[in-house]
Amino acid sequence: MSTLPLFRRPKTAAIKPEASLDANYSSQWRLIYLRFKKHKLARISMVILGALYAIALFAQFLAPYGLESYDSKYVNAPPMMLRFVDADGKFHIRPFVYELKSGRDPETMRKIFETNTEKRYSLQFFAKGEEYKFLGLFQTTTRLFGVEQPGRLFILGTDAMGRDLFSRIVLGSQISLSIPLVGVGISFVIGLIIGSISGYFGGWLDSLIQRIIEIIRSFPTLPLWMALSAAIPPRIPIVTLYFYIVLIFALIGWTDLARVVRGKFISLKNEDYVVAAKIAGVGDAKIIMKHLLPGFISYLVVATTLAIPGMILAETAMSFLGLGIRSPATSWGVLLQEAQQIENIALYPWKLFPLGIVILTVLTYNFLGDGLRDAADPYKK
Amino acid sequence: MKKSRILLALLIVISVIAAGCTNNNTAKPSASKTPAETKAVQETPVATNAGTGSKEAPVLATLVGESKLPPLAERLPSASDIMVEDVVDELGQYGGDWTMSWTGPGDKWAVGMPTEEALFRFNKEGTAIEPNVAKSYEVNADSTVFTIHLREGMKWSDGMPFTADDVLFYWEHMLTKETFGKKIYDAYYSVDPVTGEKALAEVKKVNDYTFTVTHKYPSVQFLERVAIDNKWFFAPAHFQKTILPEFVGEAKTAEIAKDWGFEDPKAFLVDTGYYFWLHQKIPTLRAWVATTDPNSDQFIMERNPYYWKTDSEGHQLPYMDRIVVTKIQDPSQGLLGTLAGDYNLKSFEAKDFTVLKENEAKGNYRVLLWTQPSWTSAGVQLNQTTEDLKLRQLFQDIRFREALSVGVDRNEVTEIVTNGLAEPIQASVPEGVFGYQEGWAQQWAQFDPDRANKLLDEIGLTKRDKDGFRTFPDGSDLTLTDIESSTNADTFLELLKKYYEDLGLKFNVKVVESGAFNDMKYANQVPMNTEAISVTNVAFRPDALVPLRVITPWFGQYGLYSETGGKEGVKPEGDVAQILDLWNQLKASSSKEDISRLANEIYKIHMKNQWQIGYAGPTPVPVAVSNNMRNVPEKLVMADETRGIGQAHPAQFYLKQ
Amino acid sequence: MTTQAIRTEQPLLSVKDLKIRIQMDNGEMKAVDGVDFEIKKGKTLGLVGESGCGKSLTSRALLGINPKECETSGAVLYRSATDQPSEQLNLLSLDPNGKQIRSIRGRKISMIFQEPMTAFSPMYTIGNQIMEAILIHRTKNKKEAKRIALDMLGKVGISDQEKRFDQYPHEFSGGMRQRAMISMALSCNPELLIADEPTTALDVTIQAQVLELMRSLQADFGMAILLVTHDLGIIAQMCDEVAVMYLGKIVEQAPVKELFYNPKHPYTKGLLRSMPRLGGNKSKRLESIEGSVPMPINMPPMCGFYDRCKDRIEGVCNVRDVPKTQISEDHSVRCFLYSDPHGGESQ
Amino acid sequence: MLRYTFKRILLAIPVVFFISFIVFYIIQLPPGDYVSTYAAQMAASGDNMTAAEMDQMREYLGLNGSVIEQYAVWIKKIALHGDFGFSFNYNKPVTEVIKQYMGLTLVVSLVTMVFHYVVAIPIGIYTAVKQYTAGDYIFSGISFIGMATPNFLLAIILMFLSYKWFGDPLLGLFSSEYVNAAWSMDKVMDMLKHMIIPVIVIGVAGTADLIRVMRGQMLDEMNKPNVVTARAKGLSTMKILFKYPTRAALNPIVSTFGWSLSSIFTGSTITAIVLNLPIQGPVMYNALLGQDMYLAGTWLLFMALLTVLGTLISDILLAWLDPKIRTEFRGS
Repeated sequence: MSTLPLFRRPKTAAIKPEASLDANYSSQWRLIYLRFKKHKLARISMVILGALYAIALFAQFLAPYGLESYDSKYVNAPPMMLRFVDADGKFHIRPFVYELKSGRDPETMRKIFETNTEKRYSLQFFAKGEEYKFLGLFQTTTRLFGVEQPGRLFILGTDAMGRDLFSRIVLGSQISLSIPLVGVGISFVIGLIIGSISGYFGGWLDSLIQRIIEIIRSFPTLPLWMALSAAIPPRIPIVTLYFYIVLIFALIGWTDLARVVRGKFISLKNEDYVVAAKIAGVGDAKIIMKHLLPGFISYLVVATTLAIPGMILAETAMSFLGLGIRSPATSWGVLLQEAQQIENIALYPWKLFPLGIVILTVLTYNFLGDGLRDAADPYKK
Repeated sequence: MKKSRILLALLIVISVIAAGCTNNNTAKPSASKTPAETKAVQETPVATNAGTGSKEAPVLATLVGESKLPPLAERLPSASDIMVEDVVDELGQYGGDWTMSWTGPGDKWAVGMPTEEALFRFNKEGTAIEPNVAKSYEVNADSTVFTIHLREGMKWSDGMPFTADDVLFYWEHMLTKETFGKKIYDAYYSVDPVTGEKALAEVKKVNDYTFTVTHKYPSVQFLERVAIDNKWFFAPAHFQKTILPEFVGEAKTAEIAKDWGFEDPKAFLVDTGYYFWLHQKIPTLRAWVATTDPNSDQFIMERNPYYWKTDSEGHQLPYMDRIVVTKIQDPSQGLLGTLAGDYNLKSFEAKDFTVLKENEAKGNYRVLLWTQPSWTSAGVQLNQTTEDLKLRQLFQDIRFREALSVGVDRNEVTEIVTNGLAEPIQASVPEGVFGYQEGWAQQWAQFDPDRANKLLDEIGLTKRDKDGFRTFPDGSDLTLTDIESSTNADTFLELLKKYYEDLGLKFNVKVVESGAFNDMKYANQVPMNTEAISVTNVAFRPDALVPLRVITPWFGQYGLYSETGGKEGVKPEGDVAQILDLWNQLKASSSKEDISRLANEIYKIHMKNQWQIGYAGPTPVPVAVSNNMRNVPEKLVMADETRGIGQAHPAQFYLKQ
Repeated sequence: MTTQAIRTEQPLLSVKDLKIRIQMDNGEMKAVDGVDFEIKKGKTLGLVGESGCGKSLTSRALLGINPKECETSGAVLYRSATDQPSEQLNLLSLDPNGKQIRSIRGRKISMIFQEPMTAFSPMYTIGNQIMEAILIHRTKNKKEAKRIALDMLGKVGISDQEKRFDQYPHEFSGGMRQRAMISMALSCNPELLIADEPTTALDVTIQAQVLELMRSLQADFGMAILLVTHDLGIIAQMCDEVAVMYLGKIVEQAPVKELFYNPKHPYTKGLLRSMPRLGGNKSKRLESIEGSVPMPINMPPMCGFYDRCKDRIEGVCNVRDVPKTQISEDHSVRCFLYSDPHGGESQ
Repeated sequence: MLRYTFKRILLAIPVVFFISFIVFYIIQLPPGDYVSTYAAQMAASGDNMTAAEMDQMREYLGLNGSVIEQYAVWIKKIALHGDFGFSFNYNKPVTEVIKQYMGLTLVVSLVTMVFHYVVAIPIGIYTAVKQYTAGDYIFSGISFIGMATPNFLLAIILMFLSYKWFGDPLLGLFSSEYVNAAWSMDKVMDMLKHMIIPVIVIGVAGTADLIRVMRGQMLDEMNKPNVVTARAKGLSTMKILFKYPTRAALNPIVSTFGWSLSSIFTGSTITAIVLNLPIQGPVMYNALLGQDMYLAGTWLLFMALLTVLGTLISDILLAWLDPKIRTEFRGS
């Protein structure tokens, strides 16, 4: 409701001499930081998100298997237990898994797995696995953990091709966590620029931009996705496809931000200090950059943060409709799309694990956004 | 005002909650069975036992009692002409619904095939035809004159008599005038064995129950081909006369079309002339007749009171009262519905087998495994006429096909793709189906990557690009692109990609919408596709094996060449030309033995060339049948030519009470 | 107006040892720390102090309308002057949301606020908001309530009441709004009106009008007023008695003339010196009190004014709580300058 | 007020027209047209069409012109005869197809929406009043998890659980025996039963957002001086809560109502596909997929109109709910 939540310092601060609290003199961002620190849930969320992004960054190192690693012997294998105590009750310092033997139920053709307690494979750290490029820099075969060869470790079970679900979740995070970030980033920039122009200059330009925004917003997202996906040229590498998807999200997403920015501009541009700057002959660009933007940039950061979870969910929805990324490239949307088949829910429920991660990510982003918003609101106690 | 609104809102919430509660309580004991049970109560007293009780369904008996329907004897054909349908297990009881699902009126054949009544139908083995709507037939020695007898006293579902006039009307005023969007079927042409010239047959009425079809040249396979191409060689003349422009004028037809909800009179005539079983107003000879708008959420067909078949004890068929078809939007809903016992007979894909089997007891159904004449459940066809000439040359090289075949481990494919339900064999005619060849299943079926690489090197694909993929000898990019219209084969293609790329062959998959796929097929833009050949006998239906039209991916533009008489497309050469030659001989031959021999030759050429490469044998078709549904055969070959479930004669299915 | 009369009369309201504590992240804030005063029937008590001294909290505590976070102790004893027989109630002991206290709020004791714009809801008409109190306390009949409200609007000098009645707060000018606020507060003939900085947000001319209005209405209605303000000028105009608050404590309390002519507490003196006077020496700069009010969080026992006091006694003022010293019968002060610094009444 | 509304409507007309063209263009963007879809469908059931047959069909369906020509024909018919064309898939005029699904769509949307508001607003108020209590955490937690779960998966899981526990996955909107039955109390109850999952899935997703907005607004409003004034007047806590903060907090929420206008008429598409609900969303999705372009086009045009109208309604509602703007209009 209030027009200018952040920029205006409390009146009393101006007449208070040095003796008063330091906080009054801290920068806007420091204030936000101080308030944010008090928001416990947001802080925990930030830590979790940080961890998730770290996992995404080091995914190849953390995942015991690569994206294309599969094994027809271990199709639809359930999650395996890391054990410390063996069948004879003996304790082992190093956790281990038993050898997994597979067969088929002759009646239902279901894959059945039995553990062979004769054969143990110990967990190894910095185990040798398939070769990959560490952070895109150098080739290596060292992965954080694995079990002794030829043992297999499927912490969260396997999928229909016998691929390790845990590895796929970890590797899928690279796409799923970055798409929304990049997408929101692009819409942020577009929204900011167009919204600023629209709000600051007003007039016919504003009308035009508003109409355009109205037009874009009038489209139900579904046909827009479909049409844009259809417009993606055939035979493109996964990176390019990824880029297209990001673009689609950004093209749909920027309008919201542009509206917010415009609204803020309109309410701010008649403030005394802006008028004063104008009268003093300050250029438009400088007024926008120096006087207007700082007034609500934090608000935009919050709006942006809160837009991310929507994009994560949108990515899964796109995969559901078969419009997004396709296996063997992996995103959480791809994993959920596989999980949603009735036979998987009925027979192989562990394939729903990725859902947990999606929920966790969406929730933490929401809490983070909430925390930021509370922190950015100076009227909050 | 305000208060009342809040009150209303509150009421709705409470009712929703209340509904939730009551539902949960009542649902526990037997939610899914309720409809069946109420039916049971209603029907039991009049349920028939063999030899005793009424010869007609209680519903109809009631109507007869109320004089709304003539008695049974008047509705059936004359006693000697009644068709007696053999039951699979036992004589049945009347009553109940056959519940199934479809994706809507676009899924016309989901109800079309099981209810179909052809003039001649295939026997249980699918090897020869037998009379169905027709009572009997005679053929002259050189197979040029076919005399066909109809059943006296047989009636359309509205009680009007069915006679030779209906056949002739169809022939004269519909088929030859092409009113319903189909060209005159190939079956009606005979071929001059010398010149290859085609001549249209003549159809003549002999009397009310007899007509003849006369060919200029011998047409040995005429009845089999009619049984596939033009199953119903008749139409209700008394009805068609009221809508065809020839009789009522263009304007009137257009008006009627509007009335029926059709904007376009042509579309109207297609629907009424070809997809007639979907329309309640059109009389049919089928066991069940449409009673609702096919666009509604539930399409219902009810028993035809004039149906002309009985069981051996003279009980008029069908046993079941109705077919109730629920519209679904996703195949998983059909599966879930079956698991919950909502549908009592439905076929599935092989991948659903395990979940169906595990829930047999809970869903109170049994899973039957029917077979299909498919050559493979996981294979690819290489377009022999693909646009890119270098690629075309490669595809035509038999060594390349062998390399692709031996370069893939079939054991892994069957494990992952077919859930262990298929054999790790080559694409080939399955045993028991016409055209089976000894040893074909094992041809190039052994996993041998060394040989594959050797073959590829031999062809000259020795150069590699910077990513290690083979290039053409001139160094240009070599990419195999598979075009798909659905994501069904995703897992298989992922696996294939891995194996092909291990051989150094770059492989891409592109999924397009089915309409676009169709367009691409015509534009010769489909180099590879996973479509599987599935044919009962090439002599009956040549489409997949003989390049006559643009249909099957492997022969690509050869088909267009035949279709346009050589104006467009690619001229067939070598073995493909030989296939066409054999086919022409087959068409003109005058004995069944010749036909068999020639057909077999065609299969042999296919075996030699292996244009379709298969990595797993065919999978069975799981069919979930509710436990109270009886007379469903344990074994059946599901083929389009023999009308799928229709082949099991659904009129004699019954629900045990 | 003799002191004799005042003494013999029962006070309308007496506040005893009122304490308000607020838990903050960095400790406990003693926002109001042991305040005592009495308000007599028909009289005006001024509560004066800088912003943040706890005067607003004190005034709201009387009605129990402070936010939940304020832990309040002490006693607010109220005895109605009109109810017969009247019994004494401790308002603090009542359930702050209960029926009993609500029947007092707006009816016996009502309140007006500093910002008449935000004190009215922008969503409803002025008439609607005035009638609300009347409908609770005086009549259930809407017509009757409207008549009373219109009458009240007239009394506070709003012309064209019928039209004004249906207008929204934003259609009123600041002064008008405050008049409307007063009419709302007085619509149920309260015995005590708490006016929390009633004129701070107004122009000087309007200020005078509003104060004049309050005075005349006080005469008409015979109510007592607790006037909370930071403006000594207003105190001088309006009050019979004054309490000076500093950092949650009343540091000096006296009849208005006594306070102005004989201030005792260094803070009171400072305040008076910082007040512009007509006919004062123009060349002389107005004095101000140096420093600012500290936050009363985790305060050790000491005089809150210690840091700013010119007359502070090192080792005395900053080590102990200051006891109240009775200078005369109706003049008290909290300052070591007037008490025996080494003993006496402080505990 | 009238003039303002009128001006806005005038401005909206070119926008809607422009949108209609874009819509038409977008529908045709994916390769192929209705005829190829139809031919593919036929091919799948063993009926192969020849290229000539396909061309013929294109001709009589009027699909052989350029996009602009087709658009011109279409829009001319709409403008002159109110004829929106016909649906190839349904063999029915477009308007009839839309009519067929409108009733149930509205029922589903409105019940969901009522649920949405009836649940979210009280919870929003509750969690604001009882900030940081167990109740606050429980309600917020549930709604957050609902929001964080992709709709389609939530629907499938609930469906499966319903099957697992009660033996009935509650597919569709009615049990088989009621689909074609006349309306009766039993049918209504059956429908309500089948609406539990959609209401939870669709409702819960938006509810979390709404709860959050409501809670935030309430917290703001509860700290306003007018609440203190009201207390000082002697009003009861409940009365204050509803008359002042709630009323003010509802303003922005009510005004966003216009935004949801278009979704009321579509229903949630993906959820409806998963749950087999006979409502507009899936019908339109299929129309888009199958390039049933007049149906899809009309529908999208309708959506665009509703969105523009919804924006207008939102703006008017906002103005109307804010006495400040309202009185300005009254004055002028």
